[in-house]
Amino acid sequence: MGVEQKLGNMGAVTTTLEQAVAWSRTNAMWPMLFGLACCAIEMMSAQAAHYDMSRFGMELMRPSPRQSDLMIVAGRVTRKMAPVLRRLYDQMPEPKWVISMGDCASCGGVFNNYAVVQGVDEIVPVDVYVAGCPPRPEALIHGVLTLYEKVKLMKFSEVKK
Amino acid sequence: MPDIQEITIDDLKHLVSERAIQGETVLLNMGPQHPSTHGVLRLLLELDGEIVVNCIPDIGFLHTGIEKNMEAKTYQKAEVMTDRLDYLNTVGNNLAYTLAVEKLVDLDVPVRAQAIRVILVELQRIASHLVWLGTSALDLAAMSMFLYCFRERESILDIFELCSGQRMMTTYIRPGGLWRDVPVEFEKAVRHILKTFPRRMDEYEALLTRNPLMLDRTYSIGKLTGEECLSFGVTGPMLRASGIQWDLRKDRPYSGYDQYDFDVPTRTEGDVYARYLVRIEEMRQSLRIVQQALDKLPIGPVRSNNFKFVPPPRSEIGVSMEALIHHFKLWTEGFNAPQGAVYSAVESPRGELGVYLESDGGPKPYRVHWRTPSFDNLQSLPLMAKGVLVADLIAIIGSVDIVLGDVDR
Amino acid sequence: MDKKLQPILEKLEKEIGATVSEYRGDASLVVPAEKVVEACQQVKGLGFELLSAMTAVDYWPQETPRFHVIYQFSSISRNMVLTLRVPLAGVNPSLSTVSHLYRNANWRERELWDMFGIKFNGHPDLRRILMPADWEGHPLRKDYPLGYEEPQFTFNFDEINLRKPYAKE
Amino acid sequence: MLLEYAAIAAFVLVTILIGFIAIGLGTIFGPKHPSAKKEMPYESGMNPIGPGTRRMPVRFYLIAVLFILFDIETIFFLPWALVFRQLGLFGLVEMFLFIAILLVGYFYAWKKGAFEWE
Repeated sequence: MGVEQKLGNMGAVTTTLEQAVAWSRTNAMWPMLFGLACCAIEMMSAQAAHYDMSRFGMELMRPSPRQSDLMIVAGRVTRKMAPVLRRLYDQMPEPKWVISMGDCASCGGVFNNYAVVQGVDEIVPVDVYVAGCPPRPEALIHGVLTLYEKVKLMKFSEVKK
Repeated sequence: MPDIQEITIDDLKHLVSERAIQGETVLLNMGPQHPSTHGVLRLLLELDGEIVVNCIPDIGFLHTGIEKNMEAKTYQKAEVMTDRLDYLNTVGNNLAYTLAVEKLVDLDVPVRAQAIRVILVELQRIASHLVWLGTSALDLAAMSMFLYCFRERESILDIFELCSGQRMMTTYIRPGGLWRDVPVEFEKAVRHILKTFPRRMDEYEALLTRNPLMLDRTYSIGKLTGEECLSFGVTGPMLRASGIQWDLRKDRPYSGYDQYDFDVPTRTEGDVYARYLVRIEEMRQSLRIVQQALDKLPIGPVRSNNFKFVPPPRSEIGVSMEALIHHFKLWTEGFNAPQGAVYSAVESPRGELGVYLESDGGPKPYRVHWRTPSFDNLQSLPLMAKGVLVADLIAIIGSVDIVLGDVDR
Repeated sequence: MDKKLQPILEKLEKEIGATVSEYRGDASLVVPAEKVVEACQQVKGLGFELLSAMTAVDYWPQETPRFHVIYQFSSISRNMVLTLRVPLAGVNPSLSTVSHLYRNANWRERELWDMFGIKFNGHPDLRRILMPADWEGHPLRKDYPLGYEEPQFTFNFDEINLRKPYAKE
Repeated sequence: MLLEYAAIAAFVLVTILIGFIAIGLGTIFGPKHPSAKKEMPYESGMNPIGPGTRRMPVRFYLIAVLFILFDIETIFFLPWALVFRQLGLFGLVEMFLFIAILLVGYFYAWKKGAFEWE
């Protein structure tokens, strides 16, 4: 972050600031509206009234990468879609995270052939992998909560320069 | 990882009009990541202000090579691939594939299994129409419809989970019948839906059908005549909304559909509003079919006892030697289908879903081609999109009801 | 085979010299490659308004008719179904287009060009439709490898981890 | 006399301050890793075709002007609504006169087809 490039490690001051920043991030992390295949339908059910991902701060699914902090890769990534996905990841503002939802995004899943990229971590750095084909909405929400744990532990000093 | 190809105007010269080349009209990508393309569809729009002069669809962003992958799997294992094709109609895909395999190996299916198949496929049709209603109403800014429709869909997915343990990718329909019989609570759960769903449908109709906002956005927009539909190979609700009554459940019945009486809703205007009315009426007809199928649900086995193709039940394996041999052979090597080619089609919520299955006598399908309805329905989009406002184009895409897994296979 | 199809098959057999065969209750005609457009015109005239499906099969080791292009027609007015099979040679297979008769043949022919490498002369816009534009090879041919990649399990995690191209930030 | 305006001045000051604080914190503390790809215009994941700055059709400008016209009309309702009670009948008639004048402009624009897109 900008502040730690300036402040560095100032003990109590930065730790409370870290907690404040982590609190603000985990309570309003907007995912990018970006569904590829079957997992997108389960992501829609997770966003809808019954499972309601908005309880965890994911109120809105922002269509454009400019206003989203989290990219949920929901579905199989094909060879033709891979450069587009990388372009969208590059166009997201800086504190950004990636959840690879479902087996097809995590490791190619059922499709081990010429058309599918075997795991989206060959294209974008992934923070949390959610298993399942498609993962139940609760599994996706569990993945989101694990991501929140990871965000909470982020220290200023070790941020990517 | 290759970068995105630079597309310049001159290699689209044969597609776009003269004005685009001089730079008068704008070439805009309604690209793979767009909230209202219902998946990773890319439309290259040639815009003159808000008017769409030309619309060039570019598909293939979800091409998973399912047909090639199915050639490397045995007949039973290949069925797992079929769920991922049209992921809103997974039980319907299983049925299409299973009917093709049964036609190829000439396998009989017990009556109870056929009735349960009809119930599940009709419930899946309602669930698929609900996702269509929810998302296309969301595109027309009716936010609450999305939440209502997905609330109903949960009750239907619970039934699939009841039978097969999986909400969407059930693989519950197997060649020769079903994976196993339905649990005891199945009838009560389906009765609950039959009781509550019609009232919910009236809520949706009250919200949308005579809503002036909806009428302004959908009435006489994206018109298609019957002949244009047929020349584009459009089937399903879009064809029936243009006045041609062609429903495979009625005209070429399969899996016992001729026992149930239901009528096929058709309209003549052929615009977005007519497709909306046809799909809403289809949901009610599906309820009628489920009602009749559930009332006359026959008692009996759910799997054919031709153990050359159907794995024998666990109880018999310990007892008889042949059952053990069949069990072992089927699960290791699969059954050898006779040489030949078969085409069998079912009525999916989007149209005629056909499977061309060819076998060379081995345990693996030699060639599986999926005739998917969205592939042809999407071809009529450029015709409907000419001279239309961009906002209307979004309503038209919603009414075509495409699923990109269906289009790209 | 249903009775209504009988006169149609005789008519096509005489005029186009197609050979009729029947399997599991469905009739299919084998038509020589140069007579495709004429056969499709005849079939369309006989009431088959809908070209349901159009696909191809690759009998790879067999070189002479290596490809079979299959047209699947269905007639809505008279409720009939008919299959047309066209054998094609293996080296640069080509066929004349029927997209002027059935407009949904446009994308289907583009798919056959993309997946099998069968050229369609007279097609308005023969580009790849499913694969990326700069893709070499035609995936659905039998001699095209499936492209299997070894999945990462616990026992071979480390070796694959070394050569797996992880994305840099 | 000046004191009455102090309230409005404070109101304007606070709103501007909030605006600057929100944006300012973002720019100061936010991490900045600009890259060529991030600067490119976002066109749903693809490369934009043709030059960025294109000739905009004049109809957009027409719609913008009409919007501003009627938007400001609604802004004038706000202060009127506050003192609506004290003004009594005079205020009511005055406001309806104001609306009537603008309605004339509205029907003129409608007649001339400014709302149709062609």
